[in-house]
Amino acid sequence: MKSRNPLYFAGIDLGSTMTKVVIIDEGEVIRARVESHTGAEHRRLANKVMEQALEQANLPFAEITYVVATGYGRINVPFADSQITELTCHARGVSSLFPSVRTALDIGGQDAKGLKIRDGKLIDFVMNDKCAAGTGRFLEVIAKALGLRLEELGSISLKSTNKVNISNTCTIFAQQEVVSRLSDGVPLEDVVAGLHEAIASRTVGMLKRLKIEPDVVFTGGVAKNSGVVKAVRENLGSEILVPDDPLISGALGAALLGKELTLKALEKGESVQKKERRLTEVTFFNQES
Amino acid sequence: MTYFMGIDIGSGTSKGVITKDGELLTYHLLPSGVNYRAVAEKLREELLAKAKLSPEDIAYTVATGQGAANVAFSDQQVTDIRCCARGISRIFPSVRTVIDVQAQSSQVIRLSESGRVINFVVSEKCAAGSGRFLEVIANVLQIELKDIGVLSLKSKNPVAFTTGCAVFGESEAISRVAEGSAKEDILAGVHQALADKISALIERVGLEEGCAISGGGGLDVGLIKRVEEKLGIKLLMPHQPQMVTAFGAAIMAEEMVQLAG
Amino acid sequence: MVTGKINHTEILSVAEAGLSKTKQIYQDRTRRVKELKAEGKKVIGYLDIYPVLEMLTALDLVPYRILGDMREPITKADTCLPTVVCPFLRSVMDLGLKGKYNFLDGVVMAHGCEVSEKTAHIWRTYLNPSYAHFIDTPHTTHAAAQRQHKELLKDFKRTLESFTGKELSIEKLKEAIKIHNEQRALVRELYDLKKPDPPLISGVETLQVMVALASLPVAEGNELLRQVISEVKQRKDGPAKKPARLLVWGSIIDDIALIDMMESIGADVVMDDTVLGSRAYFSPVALTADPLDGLAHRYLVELKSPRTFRETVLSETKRKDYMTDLENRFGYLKDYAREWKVNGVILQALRYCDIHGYEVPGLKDYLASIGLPSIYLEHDYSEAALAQLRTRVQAFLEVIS
Amino acid sequence: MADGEKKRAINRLKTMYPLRALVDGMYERAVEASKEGKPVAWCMVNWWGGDAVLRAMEVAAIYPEDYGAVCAAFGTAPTYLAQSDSDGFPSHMCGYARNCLGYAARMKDLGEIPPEAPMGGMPKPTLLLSSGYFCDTRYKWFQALGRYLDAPVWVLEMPHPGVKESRMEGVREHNIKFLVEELREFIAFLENLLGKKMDRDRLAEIIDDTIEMNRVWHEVNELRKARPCPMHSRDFWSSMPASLYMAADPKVTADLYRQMYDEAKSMVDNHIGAVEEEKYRLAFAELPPWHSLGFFNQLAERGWNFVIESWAYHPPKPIDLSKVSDPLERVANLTYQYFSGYFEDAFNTGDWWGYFAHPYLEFVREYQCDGIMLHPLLTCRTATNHLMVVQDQLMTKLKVPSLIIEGDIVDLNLFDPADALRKAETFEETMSHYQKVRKEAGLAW
Ligand SMILES: Nc1ncnc2c1ncn2[C@@H]1O[C@H](COP(=O)(O)OP(=O)(O)O)[C@@H](O)[C@H]1O
Ligand SMILES: Nc1ncnc2c1ncn2[C@@H]1O[C@H](COP(=O)(O)OP(=O)(O)O)[C@@H](O)[C@H]1O
Ligand code: SF4
Ligand code: SF4
Ligand code: SF4
Repeated sequence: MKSRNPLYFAGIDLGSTMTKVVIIDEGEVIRARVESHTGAEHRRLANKVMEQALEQANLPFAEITYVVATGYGRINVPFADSQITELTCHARGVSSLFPSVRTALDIGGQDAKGLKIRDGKLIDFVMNDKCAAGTGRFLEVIAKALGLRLEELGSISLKSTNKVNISNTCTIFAQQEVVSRLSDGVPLEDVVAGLHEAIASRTVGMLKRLKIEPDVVFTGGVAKNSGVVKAVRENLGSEILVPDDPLISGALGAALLGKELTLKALEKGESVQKKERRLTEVTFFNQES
Repeated sequence: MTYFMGIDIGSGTSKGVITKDGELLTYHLLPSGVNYRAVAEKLREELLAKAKLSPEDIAYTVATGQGAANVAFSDQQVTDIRCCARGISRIFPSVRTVIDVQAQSSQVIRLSESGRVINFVVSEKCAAGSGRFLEVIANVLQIELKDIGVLSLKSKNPVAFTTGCAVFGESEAISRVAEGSAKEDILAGVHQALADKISALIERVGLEEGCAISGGGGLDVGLIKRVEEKLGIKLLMPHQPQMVTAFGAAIMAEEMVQLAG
Repeated sequence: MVTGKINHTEILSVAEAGLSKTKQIYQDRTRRVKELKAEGKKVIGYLDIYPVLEMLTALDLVPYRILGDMREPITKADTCLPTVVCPFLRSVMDLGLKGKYNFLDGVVMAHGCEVSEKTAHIWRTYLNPSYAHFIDTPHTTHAAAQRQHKELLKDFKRTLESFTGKELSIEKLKEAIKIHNEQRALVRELYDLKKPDPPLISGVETLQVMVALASLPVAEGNELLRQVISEVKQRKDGPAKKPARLLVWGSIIDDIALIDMMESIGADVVMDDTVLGSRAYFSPVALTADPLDGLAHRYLVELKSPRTFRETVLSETKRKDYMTDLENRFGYLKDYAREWKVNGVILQALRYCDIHGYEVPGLKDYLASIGLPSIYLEHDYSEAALAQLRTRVQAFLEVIS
Repeated sequence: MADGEKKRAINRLKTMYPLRALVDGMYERAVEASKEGKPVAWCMVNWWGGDAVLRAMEVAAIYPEDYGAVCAAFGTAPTYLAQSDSDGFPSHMCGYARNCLGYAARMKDLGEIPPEAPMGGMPKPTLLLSSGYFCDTRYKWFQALGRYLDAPVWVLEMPHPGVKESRMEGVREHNIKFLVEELREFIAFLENLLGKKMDRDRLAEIIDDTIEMNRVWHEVNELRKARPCPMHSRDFWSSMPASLYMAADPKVTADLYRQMYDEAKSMVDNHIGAVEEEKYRLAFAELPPWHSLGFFNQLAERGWNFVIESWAYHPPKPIDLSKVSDPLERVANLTYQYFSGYFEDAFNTGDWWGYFAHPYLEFVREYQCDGIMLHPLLTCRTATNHLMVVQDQLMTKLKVPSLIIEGDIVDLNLFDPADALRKAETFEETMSHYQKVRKEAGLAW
């Protein structure tokens, strides 16, 4: 093969809560990983997150061979070469980390998904995206009300010996319930553990709609929360694997899929000549509507 | 002893009234907070102080609302649906349907000439169908609750909410702001979404002439307008919509004494 | 009068292209039947695919299929059908209560599924049409059930005769069967045009044709089909080649939105097995000496719908074999998949549809056994739900590509 | 009461217990039969025809519908539901069906009756007797069981005429003929499957006993028109399975119903009601919340007596079958009567929905109910479909209000007792209001 310029692939996962960018090279070595709150502003400024990643990788945008956008806002990333759903990207990302994976649970900010994976490929899935209960947003809302940081929820709940039962399904009413439980004198760790149980039992219930086969991987931002990890493990009654960096499996998968697409094109002798693309602001809503 | 007390411990706000000879003497409201028992006591103190009465002057007290069980000094508990019907009927004798928009749910009640409940429906326990949705959005937009109605009326181009969830609705509102949508358009969108939910409830019990609105939602002219448009009717508005249920509780107290004596 | 010839071709002037005609009818379904009504014809609404339309046609009644409208919020039906039943039928009932079907001179409904049975009676009571008949279609193909079905068709015939004051002769019925069979053959021909890659006609266009057929007297429908077929054969601007060729199976789809969504994200819907598609048309009626025999047999035995129970013949050991059972029930889908070169199957059912819901695991097993990937989607007959389905469909397309 | 013990809010009939035991013992008897190598059928309620044939052929019948309620009560349902979910059955479908599918899946995995199965479990069936009656689930479910069981399925057909159609000349005749032919085809199928002939005399005897059993059971329910009503729905629910499921020889069952008649009769004679002070008489539609029956005690404390319930669980209106000699035709007529017994009145009042909503009008009128409690179920269309119409008609025609409490047959979480009680309390006011309205309208109660 003629020597050619090195290839780089970027995956951008524009999630409802977090925007994640991963850049890899041909050897699938991660050259950059950036995460940032999606926030209302950043939704538009996804290009900024991309710029940070380029800076980390020390590459100009033009050097990126292929960009795959995924996540909730994938359709609105004008500088991406293609859009792939977060389901496929997560499946790909997770299998690159754990080749033995057959079932994955991904809990993100706005939805929860169950993935069936065979030989690194997505073969079936379930998802819930209608109600905030059972998603990361549930924890965000309540953490905020309690003045806690998301990062500390896990370790707090691990102290619990007697988790409370949260009777309200609705996130907003659960928030109120939690406040009143605390004022009744229920220890914080028991309340937080109750919240983790609530989210775990809901999502595992959904996951069970797929025939669960080991290995089971738990990914997505919520997998960073050790309390939920514990509750998911208990609800499943079996071991689960958690990536070191569960936030980025979608973006990583996107980058890997970008690589596959590129290599396939190269094999067919099609050019990987990048089409004209520019890092522009992302818009989220149809302006005409 | 012709004084009666009605206490309505709601999920957000607690309301109390004292009536004398069937007329409203005084009322008071406090945030419910998390200690219903304490707020009930406080409410009673304030009411009695305002009316310059002592506890013995109150012939009978009826408690209602979701925290009714915590009102230690009440003589009787009655459901908020009945109290609301009784209250509105006393205020507007011609009313046959009342839309009660509370913080945790919305309900539609059909009532008889004498204020008896003849049919009712209660919304699901989902914040997207209750007053809480408005609070959440008002908070995001940093507008005081009392101002959202008037502001919403200014909207010419309500934003259509794509989600049926109050939490996702909140994020949507935030993005809309970032995208440059006007606050009034966002509010009007929320009012529209809520009006749609309310009208679906009304369809289930049937709409009759003479329809009033009560509960905290009755303070919101933006919501009222959207509901009126949706139903194609005019809603009757009590001066103190939020107090209707507590007032009804006091009326119930009065009735119970009459029945017993 | 059943002549098979068109006397009133104003709206179907040959000059106008078949597809744009189709689109017009799709958008304004009632126009043609209202004209016919003005001419003094009687229009009979029917629900589902079990009412035997040949009888209507034979008596010169205009059959008009009652459909829902997923773009119209359901506001009136709550008082008579709860939210845990099929949203399509709720929509149908809602439109009925809103007076949208007041132009009908009568209705015929059948025991398609349980909710449609209830809907038949509720419709009749609340809307009080001057003619209403309910065909209690049996659930099995037992010999007794076939005999019973024929009796039921005789009952139907009697009520029609007394409604029209005319006798339904054997000859007329045979003639009607012929032109309905002609329509079935033409639909086959149309579906054949979906076999090439890319297909000559898209899924969206096909559905529009099917809705148009459900809104026209059968002879006019046949004419429209001929026009569409000849136009489609000649045209150069057909659908593009897409990576996925889908078969869509399941509950009724009477709005193009769902198919449109699929076709807009990289799929061609080349085949379907739904009641407003191939399922309604692919089995012709055998011409029997007593035409009722052919009709009774076709509607009960030949029509392939999961609402009719078919038992698999027992093996030597008098046990049943699961795969044989699946082959019996779903074998025709294998043929579809082969002939239309399908590479993925979308199983879709309206939420709360029991008839289709119970089939899902078995059908998935069957499709897997013949190497076809599939996905199950549940939806609630509303536009709002499409956004959520989009990601699922897209992910499925990624799975199969 | 003399010993200071708190009186139970509902007076339970003593004669109910043996009837319940009859049904409860059904599972163990079937397991026993299965061990002895005798044929076992999983069977849908078919309103007597198919069941009589099974009994005459000495096939042990068990009823997965009933087993769904058993699993809900014993708390094993969630395990089976989760199994069915993971096998891909949509979760909005019938809770009993999903429970059974999950059970069958587990039984297939384990190769034996799952150890946690309550009441001895359901042994592996020789055949599945499904039903075309009422509900689509009841044949789709057994068909879907093919995934886990190699037993053949027979669907017993039942005609479902509309009210108007049923009155056409010749319709009754062809429907009865259909039912009879269906039974004949079923018998032929069974004889082939089991390789033996049916004892026709035995069948005739069973059918006659069944007819008699239904007659007595009907008489028991007639007694409930008395004020106060001697038998609460809870007792009805406990004793009705014995008539719906042919758990025992119908002769035995008929005797037990006779004893129940005597007990209820003596209560009526002594003006003793099922609840202490009968303030409100209610009807109930349709399937009860099996796992929250205690709720009815709370209502009984408030003076609510439930005097009549879902017509589908009731025996047919009496019909003279003395002129029908062929046993199959006798049972066909009984079943057809069960379905269409209310059609005459429905026809005369123009209630075209006939069987599924009209009986409530008759019940509420005859049992003089102040209200009806409707229990829409998330996972059962059949018991929910018509409730809005029932509500509307009862109000329009009889000025009787409905209380709607949502729930499910197996999913405990959907029934919220606190919320239900709040609604019930409010509803008392509504019932009192309509007592007056009915009086003004000149209605009898
Ligand atoms: N450090 C952390 N500790 C605990 N939870 C976290 C942390 N970071 C993110 N999360 C959770 O992850 C969610 C976002 O997950 P993500 O997979 O990025 O979702 P999305 O793609 O929808 O933005 C948040 O809602 C939050 O609950
Ligand atoms: N000043 C106001 N203007 C507009 N809306 C208001 C105002 N105050 C309260 N509300 C609305 O009323 C709701 C509370 O109603 P309320 O009947 O007091 O409920 P609860 O009894 O459950 O506390 C709030 O959620 C809000 O939507
Ligand atoms: S229940 Fe609460 S979290 Fe769920 S959709 Fe409603 S508002 Fe959102
Ligand atoms: S979609 Fe299902 S429930 Fe609805 S009419 Fe069709 S078969 Fe019946
Ligand atoms: S009637 Fe309801 S509970 Fe019974 S089988 Fe049918 S769906 Fe299930």
